[in-house]
Amino acid sequence: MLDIQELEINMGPQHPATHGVLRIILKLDGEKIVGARPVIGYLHRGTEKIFESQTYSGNVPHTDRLDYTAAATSNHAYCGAVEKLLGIEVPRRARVVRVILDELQRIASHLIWLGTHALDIGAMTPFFYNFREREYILDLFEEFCGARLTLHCMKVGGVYDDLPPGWIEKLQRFIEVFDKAVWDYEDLLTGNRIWKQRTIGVGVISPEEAIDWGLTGPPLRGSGVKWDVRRALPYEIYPELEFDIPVGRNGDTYDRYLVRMEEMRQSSRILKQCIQKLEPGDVVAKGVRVLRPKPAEVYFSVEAPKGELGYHILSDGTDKPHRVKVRPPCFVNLQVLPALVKGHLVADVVAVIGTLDIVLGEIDR
Amino acid sequence: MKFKDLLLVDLLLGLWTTIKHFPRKKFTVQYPEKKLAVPQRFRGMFRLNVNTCLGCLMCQNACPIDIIHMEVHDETTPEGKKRKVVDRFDIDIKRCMFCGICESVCPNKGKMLTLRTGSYEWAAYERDHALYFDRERLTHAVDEYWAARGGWPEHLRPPDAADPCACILPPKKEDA
Amino acid sequence: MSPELLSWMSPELLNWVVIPAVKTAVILAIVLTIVAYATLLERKVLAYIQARVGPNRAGPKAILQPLADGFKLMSKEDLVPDGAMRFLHLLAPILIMVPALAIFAFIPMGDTTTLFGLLEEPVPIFVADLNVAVLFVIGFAGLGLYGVVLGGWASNSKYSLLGALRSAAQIVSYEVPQALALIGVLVLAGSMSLVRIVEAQREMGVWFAFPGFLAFFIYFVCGVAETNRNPFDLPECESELVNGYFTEYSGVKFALFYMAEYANILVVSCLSTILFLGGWLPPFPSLAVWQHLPSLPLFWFLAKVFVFIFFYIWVRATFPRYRFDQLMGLMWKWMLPLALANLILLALVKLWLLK
Amino acid sequence: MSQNPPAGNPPAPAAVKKPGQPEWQDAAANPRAAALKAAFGGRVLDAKTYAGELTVWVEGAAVAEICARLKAEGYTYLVDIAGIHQPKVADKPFALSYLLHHWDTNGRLRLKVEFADGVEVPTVTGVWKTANWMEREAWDLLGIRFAGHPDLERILTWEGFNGHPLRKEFPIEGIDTGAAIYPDTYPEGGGPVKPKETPHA
Repeated sequence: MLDIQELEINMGPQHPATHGVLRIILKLDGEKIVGARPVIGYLHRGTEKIFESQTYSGNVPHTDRLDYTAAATSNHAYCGAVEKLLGIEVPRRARVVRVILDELQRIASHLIWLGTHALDIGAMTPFFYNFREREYILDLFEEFCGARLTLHCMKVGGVYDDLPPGWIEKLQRFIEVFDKAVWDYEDLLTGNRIWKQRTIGVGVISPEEAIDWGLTGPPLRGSGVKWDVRRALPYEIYPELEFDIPVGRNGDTYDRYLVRMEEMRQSSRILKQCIQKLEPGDVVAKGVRVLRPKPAEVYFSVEAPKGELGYHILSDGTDKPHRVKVRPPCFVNLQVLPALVKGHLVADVVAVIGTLDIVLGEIDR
Repeated sequence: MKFKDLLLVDLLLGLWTTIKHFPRKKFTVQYPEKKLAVPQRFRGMFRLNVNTCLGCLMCQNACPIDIIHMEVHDETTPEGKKRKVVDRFDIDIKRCMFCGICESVCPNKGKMLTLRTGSYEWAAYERDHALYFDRERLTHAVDEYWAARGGWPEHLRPPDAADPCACILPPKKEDA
Repeated sequence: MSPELLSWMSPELLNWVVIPAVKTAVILAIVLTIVAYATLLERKVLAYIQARVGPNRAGPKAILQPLADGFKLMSKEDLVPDGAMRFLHLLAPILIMVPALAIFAFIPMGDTTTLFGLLEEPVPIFVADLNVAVLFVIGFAGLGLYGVVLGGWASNSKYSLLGALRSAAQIVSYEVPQALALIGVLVLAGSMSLVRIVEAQREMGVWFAFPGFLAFFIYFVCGVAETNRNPFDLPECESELVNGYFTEYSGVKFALFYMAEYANILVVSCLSTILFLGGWLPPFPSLAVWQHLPSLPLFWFLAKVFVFIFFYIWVRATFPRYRFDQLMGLMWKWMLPLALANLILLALVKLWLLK
Repeated sequence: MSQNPPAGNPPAPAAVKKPGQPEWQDAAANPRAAALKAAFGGRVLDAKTYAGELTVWVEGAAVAEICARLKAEGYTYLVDIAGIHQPKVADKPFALSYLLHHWDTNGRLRLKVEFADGVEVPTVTGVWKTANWMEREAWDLLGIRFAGHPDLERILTWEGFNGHPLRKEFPIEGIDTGAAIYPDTYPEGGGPVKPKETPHA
């Protein structure tokens, strides 16, 4: 008799579409996936252990290295947690600047996502257009804090520095350029029949399942759940800002794509409002020098581009945290991958990985 | 299936979008020939001014990855003032992540240890030796870097950089 | 060239061996040069579309880039994976390259030339004018599949194997509508000789692309699939199968696969030019204005081929990739009925309109 | 590098009193905590708030049961499970922090479980699917075992790794697992790394 065997294939850790060093053990029946098991940890650097050996303010640059495509929101979540722990009041101007940085970072991160996602599905040109626009953002970051990727742009009690002269004008110019450039991406992808065929109905997850799997960010909103940390548990000046939370309808890859595209527009809208709200003032809280909190436990989360990014800090009365637990959105979102790809074809795996928008630096910590 | 779909409008729109960019100005910069201007706050290589260093060890203690190694000793100046003299100031650049914390905790702000030197072309073949900076290299390397490139750019020039011999290293403990 | 120089040869030897051999060498040289520069063209056009400059280091305007690529690939180690079938692993790139080049024997790049008066009597610019050339071309194009499948199978890699399997399925899918589209042209021209097809377009005074618009479209789409290019580059798609059937190839063998892809593009472009765009004929060849202008067969031919290759690159820069099952669906559910309808349409056109 | 403070847990007299730092407050009167206390009695140990966050200490063996009930009450989203090693607490050196989110009120609740080394905590994977990897992570990094977990394997370190890196006794320099090809040790007190001797030279 013929012996029928499932083909077991190792996708990764070195594979063009796994966005880093993710490894997925796929079980294939022909090209159909009967089982998938993500294997992570290839980028594990023991960041949480390092956190325990450094001072509260010395940890901030380490948070850059978790989600290296969105360092500003990582900084924000950590600094916010420490401020909550110590009851530090952040000056008004610093809050506005933080929101500006967050939203710029959200656009930058979504641009990377869009470029790589489209590249996975075979459209190579959006990648370059996205990176062109992202380059403007990185230039803005560089001018603000001196680094492009691992920013260290915030510190406990405020932001790295005040905005340099002329920065706001450059930001306004970027918003103008960006609002036009988004239409290029839409023209290339949104209506394209191949793009639609590749994404509609792929990786569908219902809202109930999405909540049960703990999805946050665009994967959750793509399923139609209108939930965003910026609205649900507001922080900084988000309650004053007007923006919409885009939600999908079907919970498939295409809806998640549309959600992120709309989020970029909303971020640009927030940026415009923030420029109006910017007033002169301090950018760092006064008297934040040596941080030595009493034993306590706090959790603070922000809406990172990938979802809810939280820092859980336990202090023990010394100047070093007792335990810092990161709640990375990618780690939780990736978990759902086997459920999303089962029954689909190999080509859909890359589409689903792309739509989850994972960053292995954050997953493996 | 709508009639519009049969006309391949979506595909033609994509083709138009790409060809639109064909004659446009290119975005990339041809690196060795052209270089982008570095903003003032760019965190580049360290520059040390030993003369103004207080020897307070703040940067060493603040470094999140413990790559600054310092040794200081006390000395009395001829005027009878006590001061600290830095014998050793080593930075293990190859492990540095250029977070700028050492610069921001420095009490002698902007004069002693600065990262805002705008220099970034520090590639080396020997990572073990070329990327370990001791006191002498930290003091002179950035000045030499800019001297080889026609002098400091105006917006980056530190106040003491006008005179290239401004930083004369104080004697080490064993020399004295 | 004086006839005395060649007088020691018998006319049979001259006509059947020497002249074809010389022509073959010349055409091979032209084809390989075009193939080499097609790689450069692709990189440059992609770069320009993507707001970047592309290769510009090897020589002025990167004119030496293909040479540099070639030297680089040839100096690479030839790796054969563990457990691969060495013979088949070697055979596959040859099997894919040879048919791609062999097709050029039947492709007329022009009617006749005197090489600017160098030759006394005009010589046809093709090696052979076969009366069943279209059949040969389809057959040889199908042979290239063996290279892909063997290459994927002999590599002892699961990604390569999947690529090979996809390729086999894909070729079965697209060859049917492609052949049907070609039959439409044959109906219009009434011949299978490629030279004769161009002549027929001259006689009709219009390129076949106009009456056979559907056939042209189908042939183009299938041609993209035949050359494994985006949006149908499933056998070698980089983001899923890590280059598919040639994942495990390096050095000269990889270069052969790579060149075969461009040779195939050239084949499809040349064939579309001949079948639908009037080969070496100027646009609307029956217009009187062409009588007063010098006929530039090679120019027209190469210009049309260039437009085609450009279009290929343009398409690659624009579209996402189809999925395996969607490609099959497209071919069987859309292209095949369309091709059949087109065949009937062209037959009717031929019957009543072009009597 | 060791940062373990001396045993005995003094109240850190050197601590700078920040005017703004919040204090722990007893939350027995909190309606959510009171409801839990009423439902589970002695298995709910304590309830406090800090900076507006409600923390409820519960018994380890009851956590799955309490979670299931809370989920039915609207806590459908499990935000995070944080494993904690607290060697200073002699009898209960390990702790788990479950952070729950109420979907309708956007309220959050932290369940805290403290237990001795080697005690198995019932898994909550049956309550929330998302708990799977979080519990695997706690097992991998801290060595906390979960009773009834379907797939309790290492997740961030590799299979066969010896030790649990986030325990306080685990050295921050790492351990010699035999896996490192290049022992990248830096000289004591800094200095350039000496070029390694190659075996063939």
